[in-house]
Amino acid sequence: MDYSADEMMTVAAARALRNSDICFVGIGMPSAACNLARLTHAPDITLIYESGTIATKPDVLPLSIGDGELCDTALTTVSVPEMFRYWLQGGRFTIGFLGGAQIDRFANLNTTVVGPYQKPKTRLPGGGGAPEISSACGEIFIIMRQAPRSFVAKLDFVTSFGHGEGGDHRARMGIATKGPTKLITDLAVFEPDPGSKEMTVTAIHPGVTRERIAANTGWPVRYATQVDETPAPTAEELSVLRGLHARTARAHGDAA
Amino acid sequence: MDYSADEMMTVAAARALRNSDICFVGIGMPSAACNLARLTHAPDITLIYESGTIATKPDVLPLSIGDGELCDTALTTVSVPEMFRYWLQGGRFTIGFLGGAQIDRFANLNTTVVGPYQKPKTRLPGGGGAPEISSACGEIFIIMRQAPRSFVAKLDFVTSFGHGEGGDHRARMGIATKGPTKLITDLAVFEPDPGSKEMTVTAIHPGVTRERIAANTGWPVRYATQVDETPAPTAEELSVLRGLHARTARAHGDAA
Amino acid sequence: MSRFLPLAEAVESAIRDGDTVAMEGFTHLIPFAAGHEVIRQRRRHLTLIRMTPDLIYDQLIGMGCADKLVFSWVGNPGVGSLHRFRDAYEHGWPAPLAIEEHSHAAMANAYEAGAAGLPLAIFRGYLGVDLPKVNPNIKHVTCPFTGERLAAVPAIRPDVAVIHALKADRAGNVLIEGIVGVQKEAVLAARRSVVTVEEIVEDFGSRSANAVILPSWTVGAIACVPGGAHPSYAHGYYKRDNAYYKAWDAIARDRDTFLAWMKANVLEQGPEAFAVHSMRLRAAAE
Amino acid sequence: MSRFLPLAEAVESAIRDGDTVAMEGFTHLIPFAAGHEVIRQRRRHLTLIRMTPDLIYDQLIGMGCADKLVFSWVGNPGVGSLHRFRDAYEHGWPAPLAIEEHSHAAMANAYEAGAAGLPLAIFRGYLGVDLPKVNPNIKHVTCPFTGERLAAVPAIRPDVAVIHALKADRAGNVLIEGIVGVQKEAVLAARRSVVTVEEIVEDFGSRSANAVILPSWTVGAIACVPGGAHPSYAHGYYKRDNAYYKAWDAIARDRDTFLAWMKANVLEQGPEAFAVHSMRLRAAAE
Repeated sequence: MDYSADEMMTVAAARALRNSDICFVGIGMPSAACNLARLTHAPDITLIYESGTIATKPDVLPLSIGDGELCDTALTTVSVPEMFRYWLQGGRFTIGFLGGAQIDRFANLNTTVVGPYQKPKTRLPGGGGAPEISSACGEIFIIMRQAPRSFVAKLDFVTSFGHGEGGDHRARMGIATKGPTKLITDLAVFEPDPGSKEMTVTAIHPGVTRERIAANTGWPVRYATQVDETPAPTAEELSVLRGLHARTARAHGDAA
Repeated sequence: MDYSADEMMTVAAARALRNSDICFVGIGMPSAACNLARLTHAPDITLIYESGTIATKPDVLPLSIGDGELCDTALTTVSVPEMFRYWLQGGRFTIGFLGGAQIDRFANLNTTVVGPYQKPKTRLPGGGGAPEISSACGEIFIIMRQAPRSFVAKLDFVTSFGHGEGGDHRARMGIATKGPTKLITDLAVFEPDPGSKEMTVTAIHPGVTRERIAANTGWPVRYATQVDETPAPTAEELSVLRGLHARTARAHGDAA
Repeated sequence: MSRFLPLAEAVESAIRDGDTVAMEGFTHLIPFAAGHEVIRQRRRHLTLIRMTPDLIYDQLIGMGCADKLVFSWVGNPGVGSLHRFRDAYEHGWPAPLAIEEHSHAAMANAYEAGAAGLPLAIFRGYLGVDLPKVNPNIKHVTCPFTGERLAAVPAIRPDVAVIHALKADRAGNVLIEGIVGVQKEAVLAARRSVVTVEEIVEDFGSRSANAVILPSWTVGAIACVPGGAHPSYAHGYYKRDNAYYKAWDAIARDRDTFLAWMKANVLEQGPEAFAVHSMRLRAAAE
Repeated sequence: MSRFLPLAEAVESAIRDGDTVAMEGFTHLIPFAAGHEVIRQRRRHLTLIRMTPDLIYDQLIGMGCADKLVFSWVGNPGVGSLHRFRDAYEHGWPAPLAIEEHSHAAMANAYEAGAAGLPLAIFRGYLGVDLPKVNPNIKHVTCPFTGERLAAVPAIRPDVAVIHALKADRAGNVLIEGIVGVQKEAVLAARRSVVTVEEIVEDFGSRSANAVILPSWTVGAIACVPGGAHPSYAHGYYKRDNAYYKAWDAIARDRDTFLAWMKANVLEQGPEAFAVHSMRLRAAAE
């Protein structure tokens, strides 16, 4: 069955989630991956959005973090201050699932500016919940398309802290959580090297070459001693994902 | 119409409340006075108990600060942390209505211990909400029966701060609220002297002598230049108050 | 994930000698059934935390379960003193009792900070009063923006929170309604929790979108104990047993009367006794 | 005590040139009708506070109402940039725009602190990131109990809070349900407030004992504007107009297109236009 690189990425990201996870869900690609997991192998996964919707089970993907669908299908909905105080800072999430605009080899993220902060070349949306999600959740999964301008040697701005300068930098910052443990792209899956914490390729998607990964990464890519090939999306994974996107398009009036 | 000293005290206390007041209600005599006001001249007064019940209209007096009656008749009920953070500390009360075990001439209150704190002669309940009610509410009304052991020259323990050592002591503590502006007893009504802030008799209940007040006050009592006689309870005030107490007794199974 | 257990197992699984335990419920939903089970299991050396110790702690203290009490208002509401507390604190019977005393505002903020994963709570409080002179856990921090000096207390992070709630659903989520007090905060602040409920339902059905619910994965053990809050009350189930609160004064005044009452009404009883009380109250209300 | 006023008078009574204004609503209940009225009244030099500026602030900024924006995520959710914001910030059109940038956690805590009457909020945040280097309003305090260094930001205390709610009752109490965001905190933190509502009811009737309600005496002016949150949504009334959010991208890209659209859809319209939108959406949903 034919599939796109984005579909491979979303499927690989969904597979990383466990049925028992309590997941702080970022909008966009993370939301698609989390709901695909819920609709396939992880029916009991707890999905929480920063709008305060707890254990939500949306039938269509939200365009915004606070769509009514999230509240209508939630166990309950709390205020935004409570979400950030009792739930995120309270340390109740096993996973924080983020996207980003720029990433470096230690999985630090920039969603703030391209160029200098005071006079940016491009002003990006900013951090939103990411700075505290990155330090408060048990581990962080990141989903991003690879490209030279997004996978960069040096970030213009550190919006959220991954492994910093690598090694024990998180521990030295007094952060007890694991930080980014998986980076899922349209080409491969990266995991931090146990020692250096540099994000290292542990699986390559079918048909993707190391040359292509190199061409789309702004630093010399490291590979794990054993690199697997990501299993292609199953027919079920694809049909569930496409159904989700189709329902979503209809609901957002794109069809109209 | 015949009435008791307690009835005169409760009626005088109720009269001090305005229809527009937002009142943080202490349990016991303050609760009786506040609800008498609501059932007579101040039908729109907002009564709030520290259990989180906002704009409650109990038909019977609660035995405890969190009786179901308070919640059933409230506009809404918030958590106790929210009550103390958004509502009390948020400065939303015009009046805090308190009782006490011991009071001094500057209307500082002790509800903690008789005797030394570490080895008390009598261990009292403690402050509860009073320490912060006293500083956060716009003004404080206090209702207490007079007796030599409760109206004392020196408190064994300052549970809540009235006018401290008098004068501008509150201002020097950085407290912007007025503090105790009325002390209503079974014998008289006291108000702070504008300068010294010593609680001064401004009205004496019918039939009460200055000798009797002196005999029941542990400091030399000061009188305002003009001292009025408290108007006796009206028939309506007494019948509403007695009806309230009768309903309360039945509800609490005392009749049974 | 919460687990459904019989009360005895629920308490056994969560509460050990020497634990710091917060049994909360602000007049409403006080977890008496769970407290009585702790007494039957003869737990010792507990540090008991509660804003308003109420009868439940008078009973635990009188039976020698506690070494220390952390509180902000200790009494029998509308009735008088807690005689077992005073006997322990003033005369060391049956064992000496240490105290740590706060204001309601301090404890409410400390629970809130515990739920929020903070090490401390800051608030505008204790102005001009004596408690900070006798409680070393009351400190201050200065606002770096305004220079205002604010009171600070450590967050409450109990080993165990014990609460009584209205309902659990089959998935183990817990619903509280009415006077919610600090129960949600206590459970979120604690390492472990025991929740007794009036009933277990298939699901909560139609409800406010903002209902006060503790999700299954934030709760430890759940035991279904109808009437488990008696003589406190459960909103929509049964009223507060005010007569019991008044009768307690005489029972608790005398050591022997107290011990005899506890033997007959707690040690020789089980959770099922609570259903009888609540049914009697419901009947009386009709 | 809240007062019922027509929208124009409500906005006029509360919002003056140079005010610090927080128009909140987290995707849900964004007060577009009130925002449009502010544009029609040609308010100037406002400091606009909002976690997620959204289209409403893109419109206010593009019409030259704002000198400064305080925010934590600035974009058209799921669509892209806010072009009017970027044009103002990057090119000073129609006027230069200063920014103060935070994280969601910081702003949520700052609103909470504002509602709680505190001068600052403390939280565990901004660890290892660059924002504290460029925002002097991010400071730190040290916990006197644990020594932990926590982030601190000033409480948000706006001159005016503007929100859209579901209902007001005749007494002027306001009910919010669903995604409640930081609206309650914004109103409690502000000196003045403008609340638009979908409808005014005799009383709220049967509801959760813990319903999210702003009592009359905490609210300033109330204006009944059915559909007043469009293209945002009102829980139980109408859905989010996602097509509008997507269409906005093209409208806002070009200065002239934007000005023409604002003239036709805002300057030459009144509050009643919102009812039309919401009725269309409700019809489409059936």
